[in-house]
Amino acid sequence: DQDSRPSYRQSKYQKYGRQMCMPEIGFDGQIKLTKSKVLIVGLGGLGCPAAGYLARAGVGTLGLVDGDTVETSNLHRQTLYLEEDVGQSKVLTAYGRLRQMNSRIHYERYDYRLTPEKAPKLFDQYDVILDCTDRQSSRYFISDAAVVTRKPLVHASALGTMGQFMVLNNPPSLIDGNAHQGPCYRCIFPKPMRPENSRSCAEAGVLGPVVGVMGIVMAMEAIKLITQPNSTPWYMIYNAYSKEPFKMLNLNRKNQNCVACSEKCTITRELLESGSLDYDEFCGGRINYDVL
Amino acid sequence: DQDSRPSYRQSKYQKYGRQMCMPEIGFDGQIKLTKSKVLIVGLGGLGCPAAGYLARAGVGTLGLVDGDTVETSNLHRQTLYLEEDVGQSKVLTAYGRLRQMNSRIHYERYDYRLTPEKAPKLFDQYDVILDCTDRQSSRYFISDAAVVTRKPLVHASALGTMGQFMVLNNPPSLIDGNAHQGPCYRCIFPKPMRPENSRSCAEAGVLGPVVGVMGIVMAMEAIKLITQPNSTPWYMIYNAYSKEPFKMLNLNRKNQNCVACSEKCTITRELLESGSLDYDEFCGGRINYDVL
Amino acid sequence: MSTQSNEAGMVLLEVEFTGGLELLFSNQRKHKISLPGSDEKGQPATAAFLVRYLCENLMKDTRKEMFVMDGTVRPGILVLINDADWELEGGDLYELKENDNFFFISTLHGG
Amino acid sequence: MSTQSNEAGMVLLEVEFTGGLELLFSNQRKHKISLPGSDEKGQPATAAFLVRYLCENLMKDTRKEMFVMDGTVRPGILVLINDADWELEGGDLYELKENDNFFFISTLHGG
Ligand SMILES: [Zn+2]
Ligand SMILES: [Zn+2]
Repeated sequence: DQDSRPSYRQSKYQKYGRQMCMPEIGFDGQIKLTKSKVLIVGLGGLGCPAAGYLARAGVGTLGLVDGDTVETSNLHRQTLYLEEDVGQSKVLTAYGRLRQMNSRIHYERYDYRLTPEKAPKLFDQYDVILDCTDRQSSRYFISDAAVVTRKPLVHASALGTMGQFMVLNNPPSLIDGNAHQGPCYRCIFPKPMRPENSRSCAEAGVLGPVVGVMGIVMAMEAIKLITQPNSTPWYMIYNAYSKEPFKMLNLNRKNQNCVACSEKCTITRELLESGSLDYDEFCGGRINYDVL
Repeated sequence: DQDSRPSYRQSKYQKYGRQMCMPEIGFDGQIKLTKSKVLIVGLGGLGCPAAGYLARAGVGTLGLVDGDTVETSNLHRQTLYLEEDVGQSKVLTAYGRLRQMNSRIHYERYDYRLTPEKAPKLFDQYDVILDCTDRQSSRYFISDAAVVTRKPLVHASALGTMGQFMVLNNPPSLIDGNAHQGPCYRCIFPKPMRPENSRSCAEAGVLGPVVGVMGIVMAMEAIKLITQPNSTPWYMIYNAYSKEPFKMLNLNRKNQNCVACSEKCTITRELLESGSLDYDEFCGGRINYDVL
Repeated sequence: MSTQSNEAGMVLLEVEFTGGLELLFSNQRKHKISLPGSDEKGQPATAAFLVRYLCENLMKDTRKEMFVMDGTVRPGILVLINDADWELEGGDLYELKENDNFFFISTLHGG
Repeated sequence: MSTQSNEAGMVLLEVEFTGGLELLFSNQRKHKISLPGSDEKGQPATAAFLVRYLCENLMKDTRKEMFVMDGTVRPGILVLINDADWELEGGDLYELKENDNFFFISTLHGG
């Protein structure tokens, strides 16, 4: 086995020795990382630090999805971009920067906004999905696509001085119908919030370190899912200006009537890929509120 | 006042708008940040993300202290350095990178290992100190120097899959001898750990995202101390592989007999600056461990 | 099973709002409140009764639809009773106990 | 004041080790232990008694100096009783109560 050649071990130790010498990772864990494929959807305040730490940790393939370009108002929290990058594609800029951090891993660039139609085929190619997007509609279709492709989903969000973190669909749903499957996004939020109740980062602002903490915790969780796939899902909120900034929550309930992940599910891979599910409509609170 | 000119406000809004629109920061908070001076001692796994987020948030002056050069084994966690930087000075490399993130703030470079003799004069020039070092002896003298110079100290450490965070000396000791002063490092750890009980990152390893979370929480705390100086000190441990990864602790006790910060203190600025306090001896129980 | 109330027939609770909901409640995150141990019909006070009570007595903001919809908390709000999802505790039907902590959080989508 | 023990005269505690200390205790982080409610001299069991008890009964590692020194936990170990620093609770002299959580953590210096 070429993985066990002394020279191979030695080169890994030089680069990753500080993480390989821990019992939680070890040589076997590093090999698992080297063979893993992680998809980061959204290269904003969450995706930038998540991508940086995962590239440096030595995952095998890092997939980068975003359709936006860098803006000046992104720079306070989107840590892969420099002043000189304003106006450039986020994915291409991030790719260049990440390659300087670790040139030995494989990167895949998806320089477009992900849609429900494209998501399942893309997710098929990865082991772990990170939802680093910033819209309610993408939160729903990314969860649905993770369920139909049976991938664990690391989810986080941030606004103002606050962040939320969840591990979803782990162990993945629909594998064997057993009781250990983790909830999906719809188990916890069966109905979307109406748009008038939702504030965006542009309206409410967001602090760089708040979204940064959430992004790094996502990277940590991806490493955990790769090296210890049976770890328990967990849920956290971070309230930076509170007296007890980190709070763990128990949200671990699977909805037995979930339209996405229960035995009674109505959302299928075919429906998603057909493009007939209008997530913007679903989240906009307009007509056909409960078609989904 | 030139701060209130419309053009000044507008330029700030473009760059920092996403944090200024929050009630916790606002225009006044941004001005406080612009006028603040933060010193980061140690540019390793804690100092790199802390420096990056503080530069991007627009602090006025960022002081960078480190005497080391970049090594390959640093790259998995020390996020300011790229593969091409191996062998280069950490401070100078970090400076170049941070300037690309935010060219409008002022940086001070201290390309040497900090000593107890130099610390007080250096701390005098800053509002908040971040202890991002990695040795027990520096933990003690940085705390002592923060006490004698009356500066709040943000302290964190990490090893393996675990991190610790503390806000020390806040409100600073010795200002008016009142009961509200926060504890210093010696209040909590009056006696040092013997070296045979202490493991270093080189021996025990450290995960990039673990030390990264701690570094960003330090940056967040510096922003809080600048924008809301009266916030309560807090204490946290992060255990990445635990079922409840974040745990808040109540350590808020001032030791009334503390040799550094109580009314009975014996450690003075003069003693520190004289160089007669041998912190390596204190921590190692040996003679001439290093030339402090 | 009857609601655990104190001698005066009142239940003392801690109620916390976050994720923007605090803006609807005088911009105050934590509230200590005392409410009747029985609802309008003399039944033990439930979580549903608490939600109505908060809406009528604690919420100064007139935009009730930012907090309730169709007789319960609006979509997108998680309710935690003593740090556990209220759905795990019976949801609307949960009977209030002295010193319970209710945590209302509006989910976020930013990133 | 006497130690709160159960009918059999034993106190049930949860003890947790972290920051490397778990390596001294069979590499297991959490332990449920049951120990006598009174010490060798018939006095109510204190935190000091617990530390001796852990050293003699739970710790398999022979390097006792990694955990105790001069009759108490060694420098660099924080002890938390129900999440609060034991110094706030009386330190060594704290009297054990049924279901107390003791958390031992060795401080870290890495960065
Ligand atoms: Zn579901
Ligand atoms: Zn002190």
